[in-house]
Amino acid sequence: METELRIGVFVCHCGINIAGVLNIEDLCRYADTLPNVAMVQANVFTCAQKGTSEIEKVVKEQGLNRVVVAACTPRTHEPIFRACCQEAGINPYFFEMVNIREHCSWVHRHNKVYAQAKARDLIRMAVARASFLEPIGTFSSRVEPKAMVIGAGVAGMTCALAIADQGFEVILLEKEVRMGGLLRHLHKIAPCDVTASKLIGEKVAAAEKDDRVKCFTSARVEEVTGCIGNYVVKFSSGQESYTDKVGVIVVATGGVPLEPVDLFNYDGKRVITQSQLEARLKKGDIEAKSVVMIQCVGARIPERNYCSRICCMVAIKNSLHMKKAVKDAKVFVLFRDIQAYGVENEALFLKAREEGVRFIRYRLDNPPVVEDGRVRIYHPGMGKEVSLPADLVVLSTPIVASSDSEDLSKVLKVPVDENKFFLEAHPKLSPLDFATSGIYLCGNARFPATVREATYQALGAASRASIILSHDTIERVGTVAAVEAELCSGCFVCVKVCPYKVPRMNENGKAEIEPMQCQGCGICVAECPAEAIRFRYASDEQITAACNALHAPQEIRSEN
Amino acid sequence: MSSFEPLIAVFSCHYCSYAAADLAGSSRIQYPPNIRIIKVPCTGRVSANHILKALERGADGVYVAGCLEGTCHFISGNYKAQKRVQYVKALLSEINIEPERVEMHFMSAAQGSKFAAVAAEMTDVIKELGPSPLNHSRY
Amino acid sequence: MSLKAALESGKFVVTAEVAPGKGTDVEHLLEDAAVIKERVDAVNVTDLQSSVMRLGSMAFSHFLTDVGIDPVYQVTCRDRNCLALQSDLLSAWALGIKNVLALTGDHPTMGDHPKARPVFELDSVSLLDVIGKLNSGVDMAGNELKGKPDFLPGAVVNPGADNEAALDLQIMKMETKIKAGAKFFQTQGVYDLDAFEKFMKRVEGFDAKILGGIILLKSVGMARFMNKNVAGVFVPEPLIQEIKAAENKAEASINIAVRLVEGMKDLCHGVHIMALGWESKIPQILDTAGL
Amino acid sequence: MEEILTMVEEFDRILVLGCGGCTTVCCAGGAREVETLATLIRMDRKQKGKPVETLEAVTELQCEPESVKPILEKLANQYDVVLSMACGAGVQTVAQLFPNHNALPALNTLFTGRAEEHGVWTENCLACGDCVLWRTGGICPVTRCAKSLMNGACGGASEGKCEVSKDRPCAWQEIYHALKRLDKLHYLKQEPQVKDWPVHPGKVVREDLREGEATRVD
Amino acid sequence: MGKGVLVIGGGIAGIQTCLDLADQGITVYLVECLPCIGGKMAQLDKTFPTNDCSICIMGPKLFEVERHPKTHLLAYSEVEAVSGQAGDFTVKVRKKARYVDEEKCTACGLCAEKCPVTLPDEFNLGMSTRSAIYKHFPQGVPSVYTIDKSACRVFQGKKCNICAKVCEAKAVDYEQEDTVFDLNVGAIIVAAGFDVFEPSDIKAYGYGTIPDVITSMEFERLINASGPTGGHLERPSSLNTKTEVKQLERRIRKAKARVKSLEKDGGRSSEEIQETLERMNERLAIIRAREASLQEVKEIAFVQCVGSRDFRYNRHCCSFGCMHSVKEAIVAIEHSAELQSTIFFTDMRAYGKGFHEYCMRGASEYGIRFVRGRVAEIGQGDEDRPFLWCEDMETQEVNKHPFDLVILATACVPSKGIEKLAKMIGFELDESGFVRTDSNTPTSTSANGVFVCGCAQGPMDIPSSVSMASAAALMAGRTLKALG
Repeated sequence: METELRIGVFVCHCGINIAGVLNIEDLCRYADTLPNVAMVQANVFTCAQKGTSEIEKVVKEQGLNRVVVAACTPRTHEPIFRACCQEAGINPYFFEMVNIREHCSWVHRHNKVYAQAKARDLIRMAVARASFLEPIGTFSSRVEPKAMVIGAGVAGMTCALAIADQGFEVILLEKEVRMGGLLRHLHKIAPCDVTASKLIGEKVAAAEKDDRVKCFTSARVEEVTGCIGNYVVKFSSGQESYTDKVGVIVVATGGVPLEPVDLFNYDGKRVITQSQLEARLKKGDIEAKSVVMIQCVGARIPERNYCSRICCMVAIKNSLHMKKAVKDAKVFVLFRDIQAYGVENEALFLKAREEGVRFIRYRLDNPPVVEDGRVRIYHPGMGKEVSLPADLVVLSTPIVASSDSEDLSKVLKVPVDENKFFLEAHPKLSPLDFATSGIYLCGNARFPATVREATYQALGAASRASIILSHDTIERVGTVAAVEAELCSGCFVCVKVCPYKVPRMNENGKAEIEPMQCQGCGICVAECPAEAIRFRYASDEQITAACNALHAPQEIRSEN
Repeated sequence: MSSFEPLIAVFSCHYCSYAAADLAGSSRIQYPPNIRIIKVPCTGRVSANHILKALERGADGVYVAGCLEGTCHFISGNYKAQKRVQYVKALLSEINIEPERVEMHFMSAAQGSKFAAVAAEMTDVIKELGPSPLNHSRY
Repeated sequence: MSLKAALESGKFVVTAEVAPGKGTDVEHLLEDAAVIKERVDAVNVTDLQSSVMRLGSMAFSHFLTDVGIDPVYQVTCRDRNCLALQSDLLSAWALGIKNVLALTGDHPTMGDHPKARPVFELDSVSLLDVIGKLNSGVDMAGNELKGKPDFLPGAVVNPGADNEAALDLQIMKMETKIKAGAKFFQTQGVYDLDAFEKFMKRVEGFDAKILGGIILLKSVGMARFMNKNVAGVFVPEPLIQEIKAAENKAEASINIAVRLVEGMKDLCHGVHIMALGWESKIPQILDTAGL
Repeated sequence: MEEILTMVEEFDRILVLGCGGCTTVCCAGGAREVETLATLIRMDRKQKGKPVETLEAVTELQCEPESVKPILEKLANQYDVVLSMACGAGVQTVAQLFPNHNALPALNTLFTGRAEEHGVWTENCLACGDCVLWRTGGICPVTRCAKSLMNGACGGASEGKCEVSKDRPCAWQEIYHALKRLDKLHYLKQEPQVKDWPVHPGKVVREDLREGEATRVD
Repeated sequence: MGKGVLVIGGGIAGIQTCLDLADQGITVYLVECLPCIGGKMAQLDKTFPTNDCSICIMGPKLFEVERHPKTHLLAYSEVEAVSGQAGDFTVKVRKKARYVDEEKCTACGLCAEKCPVTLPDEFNLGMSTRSAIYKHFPQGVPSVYTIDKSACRVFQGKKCNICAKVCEAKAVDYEQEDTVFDLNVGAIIVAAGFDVFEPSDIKAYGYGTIPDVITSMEFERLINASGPTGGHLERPSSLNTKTEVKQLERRIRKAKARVKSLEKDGGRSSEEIQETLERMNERLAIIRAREASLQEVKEIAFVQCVGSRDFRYNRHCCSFGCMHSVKEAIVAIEHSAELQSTIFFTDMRAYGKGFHEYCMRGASEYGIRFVRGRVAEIGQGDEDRPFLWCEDMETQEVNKHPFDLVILATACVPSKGIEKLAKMIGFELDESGFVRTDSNTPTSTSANGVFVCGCAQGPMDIPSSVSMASAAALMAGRTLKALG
């Protein structure tokens, strides 16, 4: 028989965040009546050092073996309290959190009576669940000190070189025949007028020279299995197929400028895109005396509802180059909002205006009309429509996700957003990580970025990747599913339902789940017809206990 | 029956709907106090039995709140949950319990207002249906 | 002239078909049959067509013999095990029925008793084999009969199979059926003469007479219904449009049938007209087609 | 479900007995389903104001007396009726071992099949005792042809699907393709086949496996 | 790797760079001049475009910095001198005396409760008060109290010692002194952040004279649940009135008590006090009436480009002002559905991932009005409502709009200390005063071994700061490997 359950319940005032609505004293009194509860305490700020050290102290003094904290959201505070349990000498998973702030006091402010009842219920459910908590340990596995970077544009190459520079081997894959990405076709890079081909040429040379970087062109990722520290990657380059092991993967697959088919009379000759303009500028093959640039072509519209971030600056940069290339050239930029954010960009925008580039604003509901040799536009300053001469019309189109991003997202099992750009773990605080640990992203694959931004994102992703590579082993917490062989009937259901294809049948006809690969979703657990899969983190017993405690029992029944 | 305040169990996934509930909280969006969240790592963890047990143990309604379609942190857990909800609905009609008492909802972590709206909607639906036939004694 | 004699004579044979109804009323059916009595060589009697429970094929076949029509007694394997089948065949012979069309039969799920237990102990091929055995004076188990029948066994084939595999299967099965004793074949409804011609080329030299099947298209709705619900029948869209466009639907329908009959004259040994209640139109069709 | 509820109507203590064998594999009758059924029964009865006690257990193989006996003996006197979530064989094992208890079937045993994909099973064998798979490209016409035809396709298939259901491929067309792949199409140009429908033996005895003295063969 | 890295600045950039380095196994010293780390992000209520609660998502990172075995958190400290070169810098750090023992303090807050001194609370931008012994903000890390020497009675030679008396942990130590020590590091990362432009420089906007004209940062605190109003959106003028009522009531109570005691002691009343009392009562009546007629905030104006994209102040764009205002407009409406937000902008710079969509949602779901136009002047109108003059650039019309609250989206300017740091360490600044880098090596300063990330390099949003912070960590780690 296990030792007697001794649950400690800690109720947080959270200043007035909770205490302003809920009667904390009542909650404490109530919690005290629940089965297995050994002691109850209230704190003003449980998460503050005082609160946590108090928990540690009380757990030790009172010999508690389960801790329930009724406070705010576990999404931010659970780690703190788990650590606190560990400090106090009990398993960090002998901890359960009740959210009586976000889910109660803050959302039922005007309904104190019911809020109080709800808080009681929530605490009762948590205490019930706490009785079934199980200890969870950690385990570790070796890290393959090698990275795979997918995409050899400026972001991918910068990232690969940076990882190699840390002393790790890098597999660099490029789907095109040549490395270099979008920059190969560009002219100069703002604001310092760096020649794009020179910049990218140096990187290509460096990558090819570096023994630690193995470059593969015409490459495709075929299959990725395994998990952080130990990904097994199958890829092809031309006709050859390869299989290798890497510890981390960086997605730097870039994007492509939208081809403005059927927009503004685009014909690739007199009506061209900014990239086509750059190609002409690069060749010195340009004579147009009067150029009209149209911004937001195919962007910031209902079907493609995002701003592509960099096109305004591309247009401004190119308008300056036009001014340089053709004497007395007239350049008009028709825009909706100029995205010259920050210091450098705004300065360049000012410079363009000083040099006589004319900026005319248009509204989405009244767009410019491209006619033969002219562009008609409503001029808000003049309050009437004007017709601008246009030897050349240049359309600024957004960067869109590369066509294969969805396929790759499936191979890597990482998400893309509604615009098919790869979706980071958290838009604010984990911009370069995927939710799947061990996979990172940078550059246009994430969202359109300038060379500067792509570069620091690439270095940042290299940093994130190096964190894993710099350790011989990684530790993981055992919040994973495990098969109880004696109950397994070998039905293959888990094998089939796992979205990550982790479970396998072993030679005894029993399912097996590799804990390092298990992502801990619990899908197989819920599906196993024999209920043979244990999931200590959210076991059937725990969930059922919470269900059972939805209602206050007529009489408090002691479990033991 | 106007005083009937239903008890509704919500299975919320850690990544989206629980976060949405948190957001509803931090945005102070007020909603009826009838729901009780049971957190799971993914709605794919919720089995038909969990839903049934919640009903058996006194919930007047149950809903599973998973990530938006196509954005499940675990790829397909929300769809699995949706299927199980369908299955439970079918089982319930066999024992003459309104299948509308059980529902599947999808929402993102950023949809605090949707979380609140769904909570309100479910509360209305269950109020309309009245207490669960299993709970007559309570009211 | 009996069907057997007609077939042997080498003339272009015409058969028609009647379906007994649900219930015991047989009078009006006999009236229908009487209309065509002089124009056809035999009349098939369907055996619970489309798995819908009806009056039996044997009884009605017997009535036809009474009015001087040579019946083709259709027998399916759906509802009877081998004991019942053999017994029924003997009974039929005793009642004066001389032609048997051996069919597997539609599945009960397609009819009005979808939960009826299907038997299918024998299939069309093994049924033909059994008929051969009975004709030779023994039953399936090898027991000798006292008095034996001398049936003219026939079978069906679907030349309109919609893919190569299905058609191959049909032709191979047709060969097996001939091996099992089938002397004549009535085909499923044909609408595409080109396809039918190709089919006939493939079965050239088969030792059996082939009667092309013609189902009268009574309406656009019926054509669409058959395309959707009747196994093995496909009405091409131009024919449907033809009827749709016509002012007199019945006339259009007859015209189509006439064209089919005329087309078949040079391709096969006869036609089998499934009028589905429009028996009265058969003489007109035959007249127009010059038969 | 209604049927089950009627079956157990008059009982107040029900043992829902699952089977860890084949039924679990088919996602019926495993621990999970046992729990579901027990819960549903409780809910139904609670609703009707006639609460019921349920016990849940799973035998390893319910058709195997050795597996059933200890479990039922242990639970003896705690239940009035056994609701067996096993195949017919399992139900009958229980009924035979404990003739004084009611043993009720909770499942309708449909067929012996194999898993096509998760959640989809196909009937593949009727245990007909006269296997023809050798000449049908490994595709069983007995179970997979709606009419169990032995001599090739009927004329009812359209677009390769059975006349009975559009979800069901025409078995004979599949056989055709299989034989074509194997270059054995000539198997189809066969003599007419009459299927031998054997009398179900009811019992199969293999003396070599049987316990006890060997019968002397002189 | 013997030597560590010095990170200057404990905002989100500094925190991220610190954690990346520490996770790579490198020793990091994080120096923050304020009593707690968190920086500007900690002051924000929400973050765009997900409306995540700022401190909620940041909180765990604060703790991680404190708990990580490889980090040395030096809050309430300043860098005084730097010498040496890449791979071998000697940094002199002054750890300011808190007069509270960090080890002993349990942050129970009793000292602050009993402290008799009140002064404006910097974290809430002066909209609430704190005591002389205080914690920078409730969730602050390290979670300890600090005595503000300039305000504490003890340090002014007055009688007090209350905090020391009430502290059960015996953590208060008036004798504590600054400690100055040297750190030997291989690389330095400057993450000194930015300052908010002081809008009182723009006289036409009336900031500082019109109470209901505030900065966007002030608005963050005003709607924050742990802010001065507990998250209830109130106009500062209303707040002032309410505070005044409370103060007057307190004074009247005191005066009455004094009158009573005089009557009791001497059997006479002081006419002088009676007179004052009457005056106070009259005043109370007036402001009580005003308090009774106070209106909830119904209409808010957001004024963009305050001090940015403006030749008189800063030419550069603040990068996040547009989104910041859209977010505040949305959050405001989420607080009160009847509220109308209007944004007066130059260009709507919604160029980040999900930003444009966010603006569209703001317009369609929250009914935010977007008016393209630069605000010329803000004045105090009737009924104590500020008004603003603006030319709508779409219609060319000049209009006067009254509002309940006007929020200035203030420019992002270089932090005050950056110039001093630049001189001390030897890196260059650009024309705008941010740290100069080039786009090929966006985190490298002109000084070898010195890197930069976040808004010290130029205005940028949080994801950019975080990305750049990781990049700077990599570069610093690389320097250590090569030279350290």
